[in-house]
Amino acid sequence: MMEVAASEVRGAPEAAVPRAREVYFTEALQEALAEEMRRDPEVFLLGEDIGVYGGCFGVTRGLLAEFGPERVRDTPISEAALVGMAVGAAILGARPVVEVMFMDFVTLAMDQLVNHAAKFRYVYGEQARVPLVLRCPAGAGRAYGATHSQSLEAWFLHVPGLKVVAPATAADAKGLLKSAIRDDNPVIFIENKVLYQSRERIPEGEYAIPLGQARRVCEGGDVTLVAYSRMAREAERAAVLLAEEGVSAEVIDLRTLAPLDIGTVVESVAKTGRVVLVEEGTRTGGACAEIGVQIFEHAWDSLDAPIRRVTTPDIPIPFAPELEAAVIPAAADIAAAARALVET
Amino acid sequence: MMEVAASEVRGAPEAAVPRAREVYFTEALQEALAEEMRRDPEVFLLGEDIGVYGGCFGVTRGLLAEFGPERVRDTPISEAALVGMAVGAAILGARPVVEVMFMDFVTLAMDQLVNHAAKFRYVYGEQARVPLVLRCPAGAGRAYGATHSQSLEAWFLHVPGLKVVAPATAADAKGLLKSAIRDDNPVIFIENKVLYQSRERIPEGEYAIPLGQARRVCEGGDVTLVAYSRMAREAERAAVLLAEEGVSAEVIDLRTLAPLDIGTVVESVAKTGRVVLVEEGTRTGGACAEIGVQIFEHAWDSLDAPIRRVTTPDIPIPFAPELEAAVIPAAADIAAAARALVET
Amino acid sequence: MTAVESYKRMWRIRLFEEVVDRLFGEGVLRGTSHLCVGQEATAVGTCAALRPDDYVTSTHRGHGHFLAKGGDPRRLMAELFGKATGYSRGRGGSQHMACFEIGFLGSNGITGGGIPVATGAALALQRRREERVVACFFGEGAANQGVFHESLNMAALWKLPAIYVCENNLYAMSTPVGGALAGPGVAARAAGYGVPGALVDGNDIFAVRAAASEAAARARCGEGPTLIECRTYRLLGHSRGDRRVYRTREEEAEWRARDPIPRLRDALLRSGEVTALEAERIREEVELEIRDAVAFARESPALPVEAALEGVYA
Amino acid sequence: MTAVESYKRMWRIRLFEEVVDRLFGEGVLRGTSHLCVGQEATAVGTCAALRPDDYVTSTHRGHGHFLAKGGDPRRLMAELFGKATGYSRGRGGSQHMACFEIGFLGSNGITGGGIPVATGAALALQRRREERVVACFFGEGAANQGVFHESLNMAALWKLPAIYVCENNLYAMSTPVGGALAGPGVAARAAGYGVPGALVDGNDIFAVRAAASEAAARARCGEGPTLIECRTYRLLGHSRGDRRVYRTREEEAEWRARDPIPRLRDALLRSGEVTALEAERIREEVELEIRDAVAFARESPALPVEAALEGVYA
Ligand SMILES: Cc1ncc(C[n+]2csc(CCOP(=O)(O)OP(=O)(O)O)c2C)c(N)n1
Ligand SMILES: Cc1ncc(C[n+]2csc(CCOP(=O)(O)OP(=O)(O)O)c2C)c(N)n1
Ligand SMILES: [Mg+2]
Ligand SMILES: [Mg+2]
Repeated sequence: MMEVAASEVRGAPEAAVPRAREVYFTEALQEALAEEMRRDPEVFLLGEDIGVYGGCFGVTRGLLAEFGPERVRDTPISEAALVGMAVGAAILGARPVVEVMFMDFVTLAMDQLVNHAAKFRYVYGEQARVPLVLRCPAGAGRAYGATHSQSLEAWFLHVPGLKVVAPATAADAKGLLKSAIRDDNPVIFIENKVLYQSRERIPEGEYAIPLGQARRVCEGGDVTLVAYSRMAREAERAAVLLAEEGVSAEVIDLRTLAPLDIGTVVESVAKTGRVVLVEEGTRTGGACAEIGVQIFEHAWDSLDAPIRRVTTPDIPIPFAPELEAAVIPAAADIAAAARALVET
Repeated sequence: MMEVAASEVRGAPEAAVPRAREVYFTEALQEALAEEMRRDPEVFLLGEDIGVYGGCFGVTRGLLAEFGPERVRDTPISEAALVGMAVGAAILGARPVVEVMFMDFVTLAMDQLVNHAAKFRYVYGEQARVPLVLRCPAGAGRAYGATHSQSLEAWFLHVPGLKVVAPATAADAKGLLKSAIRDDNPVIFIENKVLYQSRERIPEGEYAIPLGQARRVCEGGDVTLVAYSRMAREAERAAVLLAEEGVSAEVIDLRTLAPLDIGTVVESVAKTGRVVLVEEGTRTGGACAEIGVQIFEHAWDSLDAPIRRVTTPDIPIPFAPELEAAVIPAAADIAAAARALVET
Repeated sequence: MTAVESYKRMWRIRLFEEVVDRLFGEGVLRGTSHLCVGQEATAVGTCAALRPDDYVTSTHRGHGHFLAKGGDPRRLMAELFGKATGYSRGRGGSQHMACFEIGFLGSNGITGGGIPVATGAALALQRRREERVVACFFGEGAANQGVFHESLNMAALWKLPAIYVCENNLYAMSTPVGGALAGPGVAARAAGYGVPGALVDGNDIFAVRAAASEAAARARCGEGPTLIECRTYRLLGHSRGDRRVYRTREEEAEWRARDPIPRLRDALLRSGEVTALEAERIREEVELEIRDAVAFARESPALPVEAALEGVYA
Repeated sequence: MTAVESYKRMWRIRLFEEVVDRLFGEGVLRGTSHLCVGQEATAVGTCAALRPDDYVTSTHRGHGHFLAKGGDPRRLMAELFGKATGYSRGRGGSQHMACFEIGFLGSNGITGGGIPVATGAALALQRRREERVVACFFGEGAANQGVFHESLNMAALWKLPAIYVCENNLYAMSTPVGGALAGPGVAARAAGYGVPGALVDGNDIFAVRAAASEAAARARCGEGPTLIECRTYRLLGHSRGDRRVYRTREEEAEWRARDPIPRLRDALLRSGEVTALEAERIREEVELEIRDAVAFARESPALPVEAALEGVYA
């Protein structure tokens, strides 16, 4: 995993930028949770094994000691009611942050997310606010198999009322999680499981990054690479590979999928005329379909070639580590797609 | 609702075409169920109030009398386990057809659909077959409100292992449901609730329509209108409106979304150079995003203008009949989009 | 809430529902709605045991719960008419309306959907050490949904201030309770969670109120949830267009004879709380109220389409 | 299955799991797996009560169930190695492997996910009037999932030939049973559905077998499902990397003293079914088997990537 200098983090308050320190991605999330819990007593955590165990991936480690079992609440294995309870608590003014152990298990909570959390505000004539965050460890790369490796965010783009956030860096993870917790709407917060292990610099001090602003990771003139979450890091590596061949790639990390900062993408495409869209989810009906169509809708005249999508093929994620590695997009795949585009 | 002559039904065996009779859309489905149940004792029905009540929309009316309560099985209100049971029965060779009363309630069964039905074949090394059909009454137009009016098919395009079928005519409904039941994979079968009430001609005798073949509803040279389910009928009406203005529209009814017959669409676009995509679901992340991107991927050179999408805006479906009517796409909206395209 | 006020609310529900039924028949109202005629004692008896600042969650069959909790029939009716003055501004309709101010956390189109929502609301109250409770209405059909089990388990585990009020009206749509619910009944499921389960005559408002009062007292002092099964009957069809082929007219007649409203009136007459004339006057007052509600709804403006496009996000 | 064969299978599970644990530690195996060391009596006791053509569904902790039902350790191990010779051709891994031929309907990565699948399989058998049964394994943690309740209700309602075998190993990951399961226990939940519920010592293979035999007999003659709660203990961590901070080493030692394998051996020695030497020989045979399984897995080819792209649809 590559490192990103904190100074590249757009949205971090200027004052905070000069000083930075190295933390794991998981620690950045932990800091966001702890800071928001200190700031607002209505923020509390719900999830399976988030207390003494610290969560399946250690994100909530240490929080039980500071905040106690009422604010770091271990729950039974009951994903549907768990999310429903978060909705019920949220409409009475609490700000629950739910950890679903693997994003694959949101399948069990879809009704409460889609028919309750996302709709309450609208259907109850704007009386309700539903400030809840659903933290979703997502993605493949750890040989956990088909039910523990999915990237299902595309579904949630298709649910009016939800926001979808998917950070690629530790700095963003912290700043975006803080904004997600402060947001008065239900937010699906996607944490890539491979990123958890990366150690990166983040700004010192208090900062939040607004939802809905993409990050230009690096500038380039030949082709635009659009990605989010772990794939933004792969795109960044692809840009390095391409640079070695003399191809100048601009990398856009979307950061949030809903709201989608299509403006930043269109701006880049106006310059490069060529786009590769990258996502870890399976191809058909994925987030890149929507992003692609929006590019066509907004930047038709700028495009010099059709968009290319680099995604996982339409299969369940295979277990065998080599097979898994072969089907998940990597920098080389992205670079190859960009190269092919530039050559046309 | 307009009528379609049975002779326009592609895929119906030639011999069956000459004779036709008028039935309600619901009756066409009923015939398909009854015929398949007579043909194969492993076919049976599971759902809430499908027996003596005949299903919320009357589709299973009369089947209890012929097939008895073991094959037309009323169930408790337990959507998650219901679909899971269908999976369990299917892997032992049964062919369950489940009615979920409203498509909105598939949210409760997503885990069994996505992590079980869709994946079993692949993850169990091809030992399993999961021949189940999930019949989903979908769509708005009856003032049932936000939790009883959704069109959620786009999610299922993003689930490798599922097929998605969405007929627009009674003739197709019958022929496609028969194919869905005979298919060895889990099939999401979308039945638009407004179409239920339409009375149309269908071919006499035994016929099945293969999954994965779009239907060219009418030919035209200026613009292609691509739709499915109820929206294919609106597109057809839009073509009539356009014809009055001298615009010649070709209408493609996709019939099935997975597999997607992109070939027929591309062929049409090659001729017209302009496309309007229509869907009843909400805009962002909808099925038209995928269809749109595929058109760009396969027919970039043919396009004379950017694609237009006509969809429901990104809101929960409002209850008030006038508001509902205002937000669901209609022929006039489709015609307007096509007109704007042709004028560019 | 006094018994006389309860009586009035029961009539308010009854006459509201009867008018709604008529307006549907006339094609004035559209969509669908689920009427609770015959079940008034459950709704009102439960709410009579609550304080005004307690909460309830409701179901698809929610008009009665809403009115019992103090909902304004004008704004309810306006919602059914799809008007901007309705509780949900016409966006929600019968199955999606709420008034948080009076503690009505919403009707709900998803069978069983309100159960975890109520449970979470109870958690929010417990966290703030408030002495308020949440009553969660649901049908016996909804008791077969997974979230019922998950929610009851968590409420029991954490001793949440929730009251689970099952309105067992013997049918879920066309399905008789025995055709869908295995075992001795809904209340009997409580024991598996270490929760008290009570079975009461849901058409006897005093029985319902007593059970709910006890449950509320338990909940308020931190002893956790109670499950109350109220046996009752919906006298009309499940929803519009239900021809009731799944039950006999005789059975309906039997239950009509146990109508909770005359039962309460007789009790009030016996106890001297009202005279026959006063009872009649209450009914007449409510009749005017409902007539007024219909007029209000009719005359109210529709929501402009632009406003239907807004309000998704806070 | 004879008691001696049961003994052998328990060793097969134990040694298989211990080797898997070692191979994970060495970094040879990747991903994750959940080992059932200490719980062998539940798996084998249940399968000993079944006929070869009966079915079982399993969980994330499925190696033991698979081997108990007659799975081939070579193909199981090959699956953990991600090889083409594995039961799922390397596509599934530990949590997603099955062998329909021997009635093993699959391990399952979704906690509770197998419960409705087992119930549906039982429905398929009932429809064909076959005298076969389905045993459904799940943990006490899974008993809090909604589908458990929904499935048990339907199985009871329709008298399906299913046996629900809850392996209550006192923890769900780090969560002690008392921290997640309200009420007197899993078996106590059966009464709410009118189903017999039995609580047995899950480390006593004879107790498990007896309960499962009774349940199977009931199921076969159309009397419906039984819920069996087996109290047992997982002696190792939940999965790789679990430092077991949520329980004490003393508690673990207590349960190690109740290890089901020596318990069975002692019983067999007492009854004279085996001599000490024979018992030792059984263990040695299994040791060779497992060594052979590892060699087989190591030497097996990987699935070509092209084959990983296929097989989604029938
Ligand atoms: C999840 C879900 N499944 C099914 C339905 C359709 N439905 C609406 S009401 C109803 C019956 C509910 O029965 P019960 O809970 O007993 O309440 P009652 O209608 O008797 O008041 C059904 C099946 C629904 N709205 N939501
Ligand atoms: C739906 C779902 N939620 C959570 C998990 C993560 N998880 C895997 S095993 C487990 C604990 C299961 O406990 P139990 O059912 O008691 O089985 P045990 O592990 O003790 O054998 C959890 C929470 C999962 N795999 N699936
Ligand atoms: Mg009922
Ligand atoms: Mg356990």
